[in-house]
Amino acid sequence: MSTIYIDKELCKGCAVCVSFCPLKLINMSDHDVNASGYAIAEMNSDSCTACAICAMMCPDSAITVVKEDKK
Amino acid sequence: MSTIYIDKELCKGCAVCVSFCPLKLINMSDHDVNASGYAIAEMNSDSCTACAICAMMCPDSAITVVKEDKK
Amino acid sequence: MSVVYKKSKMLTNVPLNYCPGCTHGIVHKLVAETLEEINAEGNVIGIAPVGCAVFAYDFFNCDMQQVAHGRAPACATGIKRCNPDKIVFAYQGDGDIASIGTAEIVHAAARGENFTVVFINNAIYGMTGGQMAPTTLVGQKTTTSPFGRGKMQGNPIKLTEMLATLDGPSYLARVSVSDPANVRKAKKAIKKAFENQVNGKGFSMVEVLSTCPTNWHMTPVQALDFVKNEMTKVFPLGVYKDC
Amino acid sequence: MSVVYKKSKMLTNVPLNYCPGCTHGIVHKLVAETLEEINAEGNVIGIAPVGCAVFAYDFFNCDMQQVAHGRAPACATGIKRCNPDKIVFAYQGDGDIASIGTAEIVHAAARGENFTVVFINNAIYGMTGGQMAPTTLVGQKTTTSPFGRGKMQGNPIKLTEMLATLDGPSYLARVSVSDPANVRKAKKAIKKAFENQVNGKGFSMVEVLSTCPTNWHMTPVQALDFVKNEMTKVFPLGVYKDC
Amino acid sequence: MDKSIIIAGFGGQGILSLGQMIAYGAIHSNKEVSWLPSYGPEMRGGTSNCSVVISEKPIASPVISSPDCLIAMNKPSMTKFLYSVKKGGLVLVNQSIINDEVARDDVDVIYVDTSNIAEEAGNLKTANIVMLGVLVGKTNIFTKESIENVIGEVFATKPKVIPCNITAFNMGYEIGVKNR
Amino acid sequence: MDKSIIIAGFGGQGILSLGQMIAYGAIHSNKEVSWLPSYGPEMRGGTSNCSVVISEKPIASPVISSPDCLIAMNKPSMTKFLYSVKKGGLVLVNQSIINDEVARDDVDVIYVDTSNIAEEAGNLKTANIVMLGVLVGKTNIFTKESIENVIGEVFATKPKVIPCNITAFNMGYEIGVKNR
Amino acid sequence: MKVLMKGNEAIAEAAVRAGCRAFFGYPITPQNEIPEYFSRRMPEVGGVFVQAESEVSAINMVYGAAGSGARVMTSSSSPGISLKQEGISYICAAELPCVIVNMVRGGPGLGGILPAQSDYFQAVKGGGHGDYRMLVYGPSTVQEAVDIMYEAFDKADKYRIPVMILGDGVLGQIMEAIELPEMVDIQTIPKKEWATDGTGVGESRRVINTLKIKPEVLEEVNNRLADKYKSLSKHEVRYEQYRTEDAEIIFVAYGTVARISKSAVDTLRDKGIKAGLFRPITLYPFPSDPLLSLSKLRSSKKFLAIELSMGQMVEDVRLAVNGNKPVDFFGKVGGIIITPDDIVNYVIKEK
Amino acid sequence: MKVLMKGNEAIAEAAVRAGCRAFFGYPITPQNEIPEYFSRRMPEVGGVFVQAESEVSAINMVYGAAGSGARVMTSSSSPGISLKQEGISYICAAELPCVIVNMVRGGPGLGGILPAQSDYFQAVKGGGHGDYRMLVYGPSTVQEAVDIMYEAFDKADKYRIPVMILGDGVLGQIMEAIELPEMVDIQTIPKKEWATDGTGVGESRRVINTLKIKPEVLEEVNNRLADKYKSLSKHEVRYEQYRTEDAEIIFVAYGTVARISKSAVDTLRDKGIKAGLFRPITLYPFPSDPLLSLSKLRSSKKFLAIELSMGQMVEDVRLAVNGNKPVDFFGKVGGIIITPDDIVNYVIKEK
Ligand SMILES: Cc1ncc(C[n+]2csc(CCOP(=O)(O)OP(=O)(O)O)c2C)c(N)n1
Ligand SMILES: Cc1ncc(C[n+]2csc(CCOP(=O)(O)OP(=O)(O)O)c2C)c(N)n1
Ligand code: SF4
Ligand code: SF4
Ligand code: SF4
Ligand code: SF4
Ligand code: SF4
Ligand code: SF4
Ligand SMILES: [Mg+2]
Ligand SMILES: [Mg+2]
Repeated sequence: MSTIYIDKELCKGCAVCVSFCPLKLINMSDHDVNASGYAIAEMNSDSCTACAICAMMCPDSAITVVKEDKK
Repeated sequence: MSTIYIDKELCKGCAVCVSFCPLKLINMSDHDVNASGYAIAEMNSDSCTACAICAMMCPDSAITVVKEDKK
Repeated sequence: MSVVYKKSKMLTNVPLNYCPGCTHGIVHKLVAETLEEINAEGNVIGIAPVGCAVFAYDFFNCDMQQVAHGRAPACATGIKRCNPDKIVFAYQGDGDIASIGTAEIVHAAARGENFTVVFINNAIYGMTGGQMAPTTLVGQKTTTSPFGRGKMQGNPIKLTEMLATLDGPSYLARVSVSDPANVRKAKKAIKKAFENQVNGKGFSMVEVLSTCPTNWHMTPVQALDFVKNEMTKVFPLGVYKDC
Repeated sequence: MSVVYKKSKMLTNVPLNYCPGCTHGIVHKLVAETLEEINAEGNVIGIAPVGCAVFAYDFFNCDMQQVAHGRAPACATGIKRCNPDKIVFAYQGDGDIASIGTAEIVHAAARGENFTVVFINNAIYGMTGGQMAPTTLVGQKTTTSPFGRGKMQGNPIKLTEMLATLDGPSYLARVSVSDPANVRKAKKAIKKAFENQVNGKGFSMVEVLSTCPTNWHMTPVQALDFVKNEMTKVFPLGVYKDC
Repeated sequence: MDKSIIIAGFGGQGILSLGQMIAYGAIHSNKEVSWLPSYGPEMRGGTSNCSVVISEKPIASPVISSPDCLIAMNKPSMTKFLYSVKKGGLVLVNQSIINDEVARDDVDVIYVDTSNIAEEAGNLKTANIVMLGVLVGKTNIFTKESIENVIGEVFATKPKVIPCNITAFNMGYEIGVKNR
Repeated sequence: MDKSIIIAGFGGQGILSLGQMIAYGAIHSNKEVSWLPSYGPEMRGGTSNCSVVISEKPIASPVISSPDCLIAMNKPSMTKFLYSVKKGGLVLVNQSIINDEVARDDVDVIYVDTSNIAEEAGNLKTANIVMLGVLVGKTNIFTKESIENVIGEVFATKPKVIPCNITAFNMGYEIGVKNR
Repeated sequence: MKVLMKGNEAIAEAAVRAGCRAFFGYPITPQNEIPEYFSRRMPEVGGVFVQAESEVSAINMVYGAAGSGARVMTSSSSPGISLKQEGISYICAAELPCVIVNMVRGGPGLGGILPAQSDYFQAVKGGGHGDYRMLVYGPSTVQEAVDIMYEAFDKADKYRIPVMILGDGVLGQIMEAIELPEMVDIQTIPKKEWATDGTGVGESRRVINTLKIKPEVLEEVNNRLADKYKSLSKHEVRYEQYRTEDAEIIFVAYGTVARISKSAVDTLRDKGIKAGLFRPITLYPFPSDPLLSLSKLRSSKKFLAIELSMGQMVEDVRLAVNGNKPVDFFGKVGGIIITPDDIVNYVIKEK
Repeated sequence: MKVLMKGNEAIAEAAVRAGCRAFFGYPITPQNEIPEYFSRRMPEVGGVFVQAESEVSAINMVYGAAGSGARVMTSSSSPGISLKQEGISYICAAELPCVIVNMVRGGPGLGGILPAQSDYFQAVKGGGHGDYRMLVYGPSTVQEAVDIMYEAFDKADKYRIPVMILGDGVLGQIMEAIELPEMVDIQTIPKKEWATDGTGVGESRRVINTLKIKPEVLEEVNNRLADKYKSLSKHEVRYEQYRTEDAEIIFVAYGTVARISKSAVDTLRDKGIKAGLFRPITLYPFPSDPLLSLSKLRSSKKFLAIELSMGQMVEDVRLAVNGNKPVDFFGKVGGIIITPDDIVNYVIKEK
């Protein structure tokens, strides 16, 4: 199963990933704030295709994308 | 009779007028030197047409062109 | 499981200090990824401008110089002439490159200096708090054009078009990072600009239309839309020179 | 008897101190005659550059300022903004306008400042004894390009073409004074550049291909031929902007 | 005697304007005052603070090494400034986002749940005014009456928000008085 | 004793190189020497001059207020420098273009028709070398023998012109000797 | 009633009220509020605001405007002021009146943006080339800055000299309650006959020029400038003394540091130490004579120059005191502001 | 055998022999022979010559080149050096080694092109912003200029500091017979580990940076610089004394003026007046201690600073002498060179 990992401390809560994920799999947390005080983005699904669009658009390189290897 | 007057002290002997007078009426003096040491240009004819080309090309505004008024 | 995308190793571990959603960060990534792809690690000298990207000296994982406002092309000339085998790049903002540093970029381009310039056009002075830039759009409000950029403040300068009149440059392009498709194109252009240097082709510059959500008083996503809908009208994307 | 041609009253009685045959003198005349024809006497502020024409403050029969090397367009901006009803012109050499003063001319043009610039392109630094200028031709020998301008010294900058990419300027033309026909055209262009100012049309500049017999090591007449045969090849004459 | 106050928090919390309102209030009470912000790029997305000094006579130093009072609107500010507060000084803590207790017992502390009170006053943005109220209620640094002038001046261009700001101030003021 | 010489004339008269040749000659005679040109835009089409100081010991001042010797190649130079020459000093006058007599009787004057002599020597451009010859012949400022070295050095890239220059020098030298 | 204003904005408003109708500048922290204020304010009064392409350009716009008779100013901070050095030298040579504000920040290089006083030498000795001086003020409160700005344009016109206001980040950023002076009626400002206003022809031509190719002429210019500077020293020196009459240790400090030093004087007096403060208000001309007099008092034992620098003004203090008493130096540089306690502790430690 | 060389060309050749392989400059009289010489010479030794678009650009090319480890220099004259002030401040802040030649001409403004010494303050006090210094030499003969140039690059590298050679038109234009030093083998020049030569990654990354946004860091930088300047004062002071042992009147002069003053000393001695000359060779660090010692001699009655300026170095003389003896000033400015007779007459008149 492919997914993304968001580095909580790198994320600045800009919501750019949220806006560009073609499947709208990311949302802004309404409770989670990091040490710098930013409300952060979180992954909310398991249907990620590892298209990496979110990561490519993330200005802070906060997103790592992993893909399930084909067997 | 039209003619030109060359201000001896303004002339720097560059020979530009000599080169551009369509009738080749001007020449460089081989004896006359002005206070700055320049060999100067002189008018050598009375067939000037007052075309003012020499004056227009003279970088030092040394040439005044006069024309005989038509009667 | 394999990693499809992660932070480039040509970026350091230091978190970027740009405002949330500022696309300086995207461009940093593209430059870093390019350096990685052309195997430049351990062979690069970068130049940080005066502007929001001044801190770039903390972010790129290579030797870095920070130079006076607008003078990056002069600095790069000094470096590259003395180190012709190294990859040298300057990263500059619009105020830096197209205002105070106009003479430096024009002449580096005219000389055809063999380095790469990445020019971030965000139509504003970000670092100093939102003053008018040479690229500010007509009508755009800034702290020094409070009634909108008007007649007496002149028209935006199109630096890329201007440099395209010179014989020196080898590659000049304008790209944007307003959406994934454009980010991909931007990456290609930046890569080409670096490859040109490797191949000794001379001066290459990529202008990137970029955002400043903070001083535009927009959300990051609104700002990306503004780039797409407004900025590209005034600053058409494309390759302006390639030889 | 009537006088067909005499020294313009917009020139003072001070003899010009240019070298014999230097066409700075011709251009001075054209500017002076234009000022006379547009009845600007008593309403003009001129700016002398740093370069051979620095002494222009002694030659033009109007109020004059002499300003730092390359900064005439900035100075003119200061004057004209504070004196919008006066005719303001800057007279600059190629080193002055296209090297050290690149930023100033680009931005005055971009702002569309309502003054007139006369730009003397003689492809060399005359005043300082013949060093390479930004407009020096490829292959041309100067005291700082002793083996001829080569690859590492870049290509000549075509300032007029460069400024034509900007929205600000209203009139941009390149003329020459290599022969009577061209002098007449030059006069027309200069006159237009001043009339534009009178009509509030904004920035106008005329580039004049000019000679430097002394530092080109030619006779004045040879130098005029060089302009005609060599310089105009690299710097094509014409109107580059007119709106 | 001089009164020195440091106000600190996140960029968006109205730190600088809170300081300015204190300054205006002082002027309305015919006192001398200085207001000095932190400035520069570090404000970008980060913290913000300002120093206010109020005095009967011309202010010598606008720079505060140890304030009489600290208004801490977020945690980093608390950490940064707490130990500089004078012995016996006052610390106002924005309880809404600072969970910890103040680790000093030689200062007077008031915990204020600014967000809740502001919401009650009808506008979440009045959290800073709540703190102003607390400060004035506690210290009488300027008279309650002049607040209308101050708020009127600051919000001259947005008269609509004046009433809820005054409510917020009053609610804070009560807390201040209670903690005298 | 120091020997100070001012050489002055039009731009094209080889003023600076005449000065340099004197300087080279002095070095060949193991003396200290300084050569200082006038410089700047006034050289443009105008006059040119240089100051040469020769001494047994290191030269303190390369600037000459009153020279021991003036070589005046044109009239304006004569006017400019004549009265600065030391009493009892030497003035070499380029008679070819200076018609006037020297209006001082407390200096030693030699009139030299440089153009004619140079023409005789086979090259109009050697007028300055003629003057060099006169100077050396008159003052023995350096030995006649070293002139070959000097001219060889200066015209290293144009060996063809060396002979006529040496001829010109010798013709001048004779005049100098005659006027001792 | 007094108004609460930021130093930078108060300075800009004072300039407008003094008749300044042209501003040319370029953004740099910590003085951005000055150009920003003018960009809003100049249109209201029919004045000129231009954001120049650089500081180099800005100072040359000032040159042009001043040369043609305008009341004109520019402002910047340290690196930007360095770029203006050639232009300032030209302005002094051409004897043009204008006002230049430097809100000094920490240096050298890009440095920091916090307050500093490390451009003192540049301001008073002449950072550009040639022998020239400006009239330099170091105000220590917003009110004083406002009052000085208001006068600065008159002084500039009177002496045909650039006037520099040497402030720092604190002065620019602080808000204080101030009284603003009245708006000058610009019609009442005397016409400058020497200015190139465009009307010159023939005999009446005016030339603003700094090229003096003939050495005698250049010598004459420099002598005239020297006379002007002498006249400044005679008429324009300003300073404040605070509890110096019987002081044993006399602080010398200007600007923001002076007000901090004043606090320290009081604290030390409370502790029984006889401290006093000598505060130069004009940094050029430096108030050397009154300092010399103080150094001759029997009561004065030593001087302490206090600066946000590694020691610059201290040289002028030493030159004034001329060996009569020891002159020490206490300074910080980098943006950490000296506090009254720092000074008090230093004095007690050194005692 | 000695060769006859123009000062400007000799300086350029000495630089090449010292291992300088990069020159960036812009034309200006009276130093044009320097860039012109390099334009011919650099190709021969595989070095870099770039005629920059301006002095501002040239100094920033120097910054880049120096930062990446090159032996590099630039040269200019007064107005051009003013334009370099921001860059020089950056170079000092980044602690980069380089050599800068200023062939001073008359100022202020465009001024004249004849010799002057009126950029002394700019050179030694810091014309740019912030607390910084350069190592400044004022050679008085072509041979001395050559020797100093040759050493300058080593000093620059050793201290990571710009070295300025303060000459004037005479020094640049004069031809004298000189001995040229040997060509340094550039392989033997120590590698600069701190330089951004491009090999850095991760831990080994090198950063040339002058932004110190944290005040503590900026303070640290300034303290480190101050230590460096102290070390210069300890190790690099150079001066010459001429007949000062028993002198009653001691001239203090540098550069071209010093050799002229030396003539005057001899003439005065011949007339029975006990004159002597103290000649600073380093202008920063200024040789204050030896001057102080002279001022304490019973024999010395007074000092006379002689400069081609309105009086700049004289302040450093006064600071050194510290009131022990009177310090007078004699100067000319504008390009008219002081002659030995001028000095002699002045001394006799003032006696
Ligand atoms: C000589 C000088 N002038 C001005 C400044 C102040 N300054 C810092 S950054 C900046 C402009 C930044 O704008 P831009 O280049 O567009 O970069 P951005 O911050 O928008 O990325 C200015 C004017 C300076 N540091 N140095
Ligand atoms: C800041 C500065 N840099 C350099 C110079 C020296 N300088 C005087 S004129 C000149 C160039 C002149 O060339 P150009 O502008 O082409 O005019 P021209 O003499 O050819 O007419 C230079 C570099 C100067 N005076 N000021
Ligand atoms: S990788 Fe693609 S699908 Fe997965 S979260 Fe990111 S944008 Fe959405
Ligand atoms: S784009 Fe990056 S920084 Fe922005 S919200 Fe998403 S993960 Fe966070
Ligand atoms: S006016 Fe015409 S015809 Fe007469 S001399 Fe001049 S060029 Fe010749
Ligand atoms: S063109 Fe003018 S200056 Fe030249 S020779 Fe003719 S008259 Fe004389
Ligand atoms: S101020 Fe603008 S350009 Fe600078 S970091 Fe913030 S958003 Fe980006
Ligand atoms: S040097 Fe050249 S440009 Fe200058 S006056 Fe002489 S010929 Fe004309
Ligand atoms: Mg920008
Ligand atoms: Mg030219």
